[in-house]
Amino acid sequence: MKQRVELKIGGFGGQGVILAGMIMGRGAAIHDGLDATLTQSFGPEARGGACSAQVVLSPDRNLYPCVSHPDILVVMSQPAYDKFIGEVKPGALLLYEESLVKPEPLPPGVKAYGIPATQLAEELGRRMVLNIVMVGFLAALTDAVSLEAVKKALAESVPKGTEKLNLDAFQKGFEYGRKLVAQKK
Amino acid sequence: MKQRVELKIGGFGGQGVILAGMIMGRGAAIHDGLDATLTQSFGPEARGGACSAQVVLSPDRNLYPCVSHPDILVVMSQPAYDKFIGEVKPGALLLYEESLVKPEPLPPGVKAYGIPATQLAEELGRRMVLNIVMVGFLAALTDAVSLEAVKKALAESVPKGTEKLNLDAFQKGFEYGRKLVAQKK
Amino acid sequence: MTQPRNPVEPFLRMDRMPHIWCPGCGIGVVVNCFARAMLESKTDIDSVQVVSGIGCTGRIAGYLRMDSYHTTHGRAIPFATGLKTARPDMKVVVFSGDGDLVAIGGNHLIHAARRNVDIKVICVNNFTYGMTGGQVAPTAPIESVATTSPFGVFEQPFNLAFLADSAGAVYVARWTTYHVRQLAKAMREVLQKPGFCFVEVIAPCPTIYQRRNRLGDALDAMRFYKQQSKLSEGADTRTLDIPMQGPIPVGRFVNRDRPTLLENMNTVLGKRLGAKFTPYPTGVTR
Amino acid sequence: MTQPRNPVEPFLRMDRMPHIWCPGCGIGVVVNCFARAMLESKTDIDSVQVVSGIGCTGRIAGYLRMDSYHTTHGRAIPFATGLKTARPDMKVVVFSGDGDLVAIGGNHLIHAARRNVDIKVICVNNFTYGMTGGQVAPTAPIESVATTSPFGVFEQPFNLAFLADSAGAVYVARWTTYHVRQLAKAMREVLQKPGFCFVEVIAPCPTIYQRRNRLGDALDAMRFYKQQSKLSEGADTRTLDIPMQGPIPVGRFVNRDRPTLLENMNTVLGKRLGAKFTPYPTGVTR
Amino acid sequence: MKADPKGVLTGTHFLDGDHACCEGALAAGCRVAFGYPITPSTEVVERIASRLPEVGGVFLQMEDEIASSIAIQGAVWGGARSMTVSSGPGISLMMEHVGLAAMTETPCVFVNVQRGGPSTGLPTLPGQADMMQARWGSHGDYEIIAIAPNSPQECFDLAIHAFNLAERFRVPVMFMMDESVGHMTEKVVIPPPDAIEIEPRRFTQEPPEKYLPFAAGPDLVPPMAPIGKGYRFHVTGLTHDERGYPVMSAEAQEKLVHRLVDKIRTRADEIERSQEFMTEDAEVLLVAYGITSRVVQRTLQLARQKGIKAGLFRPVVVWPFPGKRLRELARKAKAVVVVELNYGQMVLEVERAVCGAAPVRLVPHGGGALHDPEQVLKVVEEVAR
Amino acid sequence: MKADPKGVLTGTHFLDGDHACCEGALAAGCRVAFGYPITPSTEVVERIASRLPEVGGVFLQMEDEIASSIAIQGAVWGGARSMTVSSGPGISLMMEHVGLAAMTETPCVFVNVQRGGPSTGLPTLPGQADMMQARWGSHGDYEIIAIAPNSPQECFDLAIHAFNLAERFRVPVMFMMDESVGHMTEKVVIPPPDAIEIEPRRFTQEPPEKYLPFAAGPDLVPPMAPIGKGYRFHVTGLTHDERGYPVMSAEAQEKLVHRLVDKIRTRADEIERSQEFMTEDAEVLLVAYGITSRVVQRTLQLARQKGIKAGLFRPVVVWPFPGKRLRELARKAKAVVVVELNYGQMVLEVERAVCGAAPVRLVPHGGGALHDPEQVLKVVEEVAR
Amino acid sequence: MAEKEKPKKPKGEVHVNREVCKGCGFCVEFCPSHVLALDTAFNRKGYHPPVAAKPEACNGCNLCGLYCPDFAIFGVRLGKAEEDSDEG
Amino acid sequence: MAEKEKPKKPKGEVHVNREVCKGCGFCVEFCPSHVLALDTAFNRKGYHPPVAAKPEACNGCNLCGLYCPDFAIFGVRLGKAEEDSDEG
Ligand SMILES: Cc1ncc(C[n+]2csc(CCOP(=O)(O)OP(=O)(O)O)c2C)c(N)n1
Ligand SMILES: Cc1ncc(C[n+]2csc(CCOP(=O)(O)OP(=O)(O)O)c2C)c(N)n1
Ligand code: SF4
Ligand code: SF4
Ligand code: SF4
Ligand code: SF4
Repeated sequence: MKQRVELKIGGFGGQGVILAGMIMGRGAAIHDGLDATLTQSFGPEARGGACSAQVVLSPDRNLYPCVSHPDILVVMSQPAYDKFIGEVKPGALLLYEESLVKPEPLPPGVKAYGIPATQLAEELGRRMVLNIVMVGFLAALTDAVSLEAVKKALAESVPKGTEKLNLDAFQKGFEYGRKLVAQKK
Repeated sequence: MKQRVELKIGGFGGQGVILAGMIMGRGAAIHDGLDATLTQSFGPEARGGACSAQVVLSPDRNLYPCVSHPDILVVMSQPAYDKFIGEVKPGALLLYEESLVKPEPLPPGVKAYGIPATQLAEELGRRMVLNIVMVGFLAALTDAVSLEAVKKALAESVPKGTEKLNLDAFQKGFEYGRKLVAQKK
Repeated sequence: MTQPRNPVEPFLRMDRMPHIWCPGCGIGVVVNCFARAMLESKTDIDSVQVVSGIGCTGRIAGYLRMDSYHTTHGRAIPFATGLKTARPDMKVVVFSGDGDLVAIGGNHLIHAARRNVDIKVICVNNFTYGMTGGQVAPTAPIESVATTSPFGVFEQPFNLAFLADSAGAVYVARWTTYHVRQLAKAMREVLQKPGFCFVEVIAPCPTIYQRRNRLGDALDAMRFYKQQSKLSEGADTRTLDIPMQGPIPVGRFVNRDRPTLLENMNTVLGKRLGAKFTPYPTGVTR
Repeated sequence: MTQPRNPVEPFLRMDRMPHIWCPGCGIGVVVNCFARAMLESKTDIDSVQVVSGIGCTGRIAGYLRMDSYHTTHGRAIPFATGLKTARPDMKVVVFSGDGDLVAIGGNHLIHAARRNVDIKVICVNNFTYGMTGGQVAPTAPIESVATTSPFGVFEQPFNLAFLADSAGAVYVARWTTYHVRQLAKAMREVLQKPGFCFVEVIAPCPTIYQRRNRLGDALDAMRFYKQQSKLSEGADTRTLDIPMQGPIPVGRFVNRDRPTLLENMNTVLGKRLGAKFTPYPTGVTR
Repeated sequence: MKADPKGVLTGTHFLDGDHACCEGALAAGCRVAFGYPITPSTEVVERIASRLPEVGGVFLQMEDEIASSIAIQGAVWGGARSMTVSSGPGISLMMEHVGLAAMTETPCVFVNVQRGGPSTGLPTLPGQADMMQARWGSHGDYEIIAIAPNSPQECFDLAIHAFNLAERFRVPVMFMMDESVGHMTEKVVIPPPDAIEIEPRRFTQEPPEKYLPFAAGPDLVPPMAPIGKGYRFHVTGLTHDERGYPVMSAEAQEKLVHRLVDKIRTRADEIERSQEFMTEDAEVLLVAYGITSRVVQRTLQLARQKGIKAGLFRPVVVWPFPGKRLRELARKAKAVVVVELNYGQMVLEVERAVCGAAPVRLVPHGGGALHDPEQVLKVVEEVAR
Repeated sequence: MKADPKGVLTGTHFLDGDHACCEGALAAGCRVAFGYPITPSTEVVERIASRLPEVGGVFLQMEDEIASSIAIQGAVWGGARSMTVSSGPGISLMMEHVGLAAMTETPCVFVNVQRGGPSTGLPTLPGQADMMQARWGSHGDYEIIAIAPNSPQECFDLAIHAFNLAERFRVPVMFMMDESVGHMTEKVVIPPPDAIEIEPRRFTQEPPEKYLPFAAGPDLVPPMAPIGKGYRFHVTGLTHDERGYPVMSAEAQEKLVHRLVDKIRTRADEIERSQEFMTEDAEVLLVAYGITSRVVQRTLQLARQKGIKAGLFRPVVVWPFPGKRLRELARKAKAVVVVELNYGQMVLEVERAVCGAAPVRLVPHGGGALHDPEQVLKVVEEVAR
Repeated sequence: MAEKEKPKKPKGEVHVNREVCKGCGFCVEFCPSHVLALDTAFNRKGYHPPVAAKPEACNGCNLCGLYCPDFAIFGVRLGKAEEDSDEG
Repeated sequence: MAEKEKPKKPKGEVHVNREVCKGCGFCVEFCPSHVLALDTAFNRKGYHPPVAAKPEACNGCNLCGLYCPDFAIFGVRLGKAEEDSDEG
């Protein structure tokens, strides 16, 4: 990693947005030796509405902790899309949950990739792991954090006993993403 | 009255020191048209030990409220004498309860007058009015506050129903004082 | 035919909906029951003042379209006391959570009950601190899990009905959010009853309490209330403990008469001051 | 023969005598009884920690020659809770007034009792605020006179024994300063008893309470206690109101066993955490 | 508006400051009060407890200061004028509710009869060490008004002023007495009711459907609404919009809290009040407030007797601090000497105001007694050299 | 003294500031803690509640903040290191007991995770508006130490420092976090126990009969005594003499309280800690602390990119305020720009310190979000002109 | 919003504010006449609101309204003007 | 301080610290053997302390000591070494 990357993950409270951010941040900070700062928008929003996790990744000491213009935006709800899409950098990467988000209007230059993450999660029998599917998808589409690192962080961050389920979810998202990239290429 | 007079009354808590000061101050302020400030040393001392009331009397607005060097010191207990005698102005007037206070050592130049106020009060059947006897005595020996004014203030300051008793006590002290003055002359 | 309106709407600040309460949270049910009680008792909406402390339940004041006060954590009762003292003609109703009223606010509760301040306290008991995310409440059953007792609560909880009774409340009842009609009736009763009244409402907190203790969702809680509530009208309040997922004694336990604080004041001052004293309005007609 | 010494002296800071209490004040009697209890139970003076709040009674901490803490008004109990938690091997005794413990401090009292914190609370009840000169206390009888209720108190007072009992105290007794032997015995008992113990001592405040209410001097109060006390051992605590100058029910009312807070903690945490958990010392041997 | 005659004890009295303060409150229309005893403020509540039943009011001694400090706010919303009274420890307990009153713009008065601190300190002896607490004791940004009387007469007069300012600005007013002024007895002249000007509560003229409870005009102070009249307003200590509804955003915060501080800061000129003694030619400028301003009067006399051109600047309203005028005076002075019963509180404000225009010297005193005017004189002599 | 390994979670973690603060406390030897939940500090007590049973300690959630803030003091006298944690409203409730700790010289730590205020304000959003309260919130004269960390790593490191300073000076230490730093997750490296220096409690060497509990040597800090060992000391919040006995006099007050403030004021050099960034040649001197100091780093970059010689002075220990160094820097600057999440608090201290040496400009912000570095830049550009 | 078809003699009518509903299911569970069922479709917030599966059975008792924590449903009596039933 | 005369076989002895006494009279009133009476003379603080009017009757039970709020009096048993009676 050469320079600062700003990642924002948005969704409803309860969708596991923070955990997703935590996995990315942890992967970067603990396993990739990067400097990573995770911040979160907290509050009544966490009970519905647009809630978000922001991760700043940088190769050296990251002093300014805020995400003002995300390089990568991941959204799992329409309100999150509506609220955050205006902030992205020109040419940013947008990942979204297809069945929950219509990425419209899409700012010019933004590269958008959708995934039916809810459906993929439901295939695993646990709608709850939607966020992990998104993390897998994210890992497939960017190398801001190494695959290794994300996987390790994932295993460390989820409740004991759910590692397998979560890794499966990750894998689903990851594979879907890889396929998509392959297609696009 | 031409100039500021500082009066200090000391005794045990419970002897009615503050009330005595109140009567003098009230007489001066309300009935003699003087400026009068009553301050009190308050606190655990009020439960024994040396407790005191200070009254500053002055013909015009009395800004500085403290008594640092009394012109007149009235004491009803030995600890009060011991504690306060050092503060008096040269040539000050000292009034003391004879059976409770030995005015020794007496600073040179201080004019001292004793009164068996406890005994006089007991003659009225209420040891409690000792303080009022002292007020009468004080009224006899100084004209810092007019006799009229002190009497009025006295009547206004004591509990309803006790006016007569208190006026009697005042009178006893006053007469004792007058006699003493006459004798000395 | 005009579009029918939800009968609860006149009591709500519809411009603030949707509210912040979670899906299946019992607090909304309590609001319904209160609106129902107001309707049924034909109480003038402007004769009622609503006071809350801080917490999920404390947000009730913000959703009721009435003169309403969202005060500080634990202090709804003394605020209400001040309000009632200034305006005895008003009915003052306090809505707040068990943490608010009995943890930080416990002293105000017992003193107001002792004095018989003429206010009505509706305490939503969800066995936890909802707003701050599930810490141990003074009602939390032993061995239930709370974020600040992650290995199980180890303090004996209060039996709120007993506490209110022993402090002197003149009306003490407990219902669950399953008992909507009974709850509405209790609220109707306290709106009419002079003195310190205490109504405890057991309510589901699916997001925090149910989830953390693996007790299912809100509907599971409501079913549980339906099955496990034990009607205990008039019961000795000492017997009203609520065991962890055990049976919940419900009912009206206390309904006695005692002069209110202001009535007592008038009596005592009248005695001492006689004709000199003009009785202060009490807001009570007996 | 050496000059005999007052047996109470080893327990007192003699360098601080005379104390500030008024002639005939009952607080000194309570101190005597405590010293007696210490002697009789052969309790190591250094195993006891004394905590007071603010008030005339609160000055006890300053006169007992032991590790002693004169804290803030109303907060002796939570201070004691902290001290006991850090040093469960110590016996922690709280001495304070009824205003301190039950007015401003009421919440701490009921919560500590509920939790069964292993501290001993000796509450000197003189029906008023002595230190500040006679304001209405939560124990002041209706129609008694207080400087802040100059025309007569119009609030129902607490029955402290009932309050302590209903909050969960494991030992509740009430004596007057007339009952020196019984009081010493009660103190001996609570020094031995694990859990939250509450001993109320009715004491004369001649300077303030007696005088303002024209109840004579301290000796009159003591005679009154002698005549009007009604031994009511084991009585239902709800019946223990003290009417203005009416009979005073005295005795040991409650003496039950309940695990202390730290015992409960060990049990619950032990269950959940198993071998991973090292029990915390509780200071209790059963 | 003129004072309600019921509460006005017109006449000439010999009263201590505590009692005079109580009479001031009654004259100002205070009819509901709550308190909890604490030395040396107890006499205020004691007097009000005995006076209110005579004038159709109610005093309740609450279970503690926390309860008192919010009960008054309930009473104020109920339409009453209300106050509570305490000293050091009790005032510290009220801090959360000073913030509540500031945030909800509840006009009310907190009387602090200061004693020696910190902690239990010297309960029966004077101090002036709660001055910064009065301004900063609660969390968050807010502004209050604080007034420091120096005589029983001022305890009466300025208590009325305190209630008036509270109503005019919808802020909590801290009435900063001290043990000395509270327990000092002097002549207090209480004028007839029609000579007492009372600031009426600023009620809205709008009908309920048009009323926005927290929308302020150019004076930055929103009008209140009566209760029980269909206004159905909502009051919250959360950050709120003009409707009074909670809004959790930096924008709402900026709009609300900025107004709350600005309504005092931008209108400070209307609030500030100070006295000057012999400042025209003052080379040594003494600064003192409350009881200490009277002690320093003596120093002033002594200094002038010695030919030192000393003057005294006395803030009467201490918060907002009259810094502008002070700076003007300081520019002409050789030195500024601050005399206060603490180890340095308002002197910090003086230093800021003077901003290097003259050296600032503190004459500290831990409290428990008043300054000795001769000691202060020594400092004056030193700096005058 | 080295840290007790039991409490030290040596390793590299990804922790938020609240959790890191808790780990710092555990590393510092805190084994007994009391608290009451409040956003955004709750995570500290939650973590400590789950961690303490593992390390042989106890956490109790008390009935309120008042109880928590005095229970810790009971625990400290019992020999423990202890802390409590809260935010705005809860901290306001603790003010009486901050004063008690100062007066009784009880070493303890109050963690304040600041949120938007005043009153209930913005519970879930950041603010830095309790800075003056930290210093002045209790009645009477006293001094505390306050520290403002700006990252989770500092929440860990400086929490240890806070406990150490508390022990060294026997004062309450206010640990001034904020919502932003509390809820921000970063890498936190926890060193091995033997790399963590712990200030041991300063116990007396004297036998009981010679021990004077409140007699201090030249360092002005008296040693403590263990309980239950025959020392039979007395602790009171009243003004007391060296034996710890109450003495109600101005002399006792002067002796005690003067020492209490002097032990911090005269030893401020030992306590102060600050950071400087590019101050060598700074013409515009930015001043910021806590989270805002990180925001301003960005402004600094931007300013330097634009060729403006800006520098940043960051107080780490905010009270006592490092005024002397600041004045030195200000003398060389064209302007001083203070950036804080409030409407002007530490800026007052900056103004005093700078004392006219350079114009001081505040970039206020009501809280609820952080400053926009570009907005700050605009001000820097303005003053740089 | 009212249910479309009203078969013979319904005594009441139930109204659902679909978008406000949070799908707790209280109304469905506690409707004494078993009128309601949760929809299989989601509303915009992702919840399944109730629909009147047996609208003809509704007696307009408004118990659903009393239970709904989101004020998203209510029943009205038909015919009689806004009567308010109460068995207490 | 001990009383001067000790007539035949006293079982106990009462000691008074005259100057510390505040004259409340508890000891006089509650001495089971009626040993004490208040002095007619004052102490330096103006209180009447107790004197042993019937010293021979003292059994050293120290009940006076238990009652004295000022720690100004106590009784000791004679003969047996500091035994401590307790009937509870
Ligand atoms: C003085 C103070 N302390 C703590 C808080 C934080 N706080 C807000 S709500 C709450 C508890 C809520 O629990 P409860 O009263 O049971 O209500 P619920 O949310 O469960 O309805 C707490 C501790 C606060 N706002 N103020
Ligand atoms: C926070 C606080 N509030 C009030 C006071 C003043 N105060 C000191 S003692 C006391 C009451 C004393 O009454 P009680 O507890 O009954 O004890 P007593 O003096 O009667 O023994 C009060 C109100 C205080 N010191 N601190
Ligand atoms: S957290 Fe619990 S109490 Fe709060 S709104 Fe959600 S369900 Fe209701
Ligand atoms: S005021 Fe009352 S309680 Fe206080 S010392 Fe005197 S008699 Fe005892
Ligand atoms: S009760 Fe209300 S929120 Fe719940 S499912 Fe029915 S309509 Fe929806
Ligand atoms: S109104 Fe009654 S019958 Fe109709 S749907 Fe609602 S609960 Fe069922």
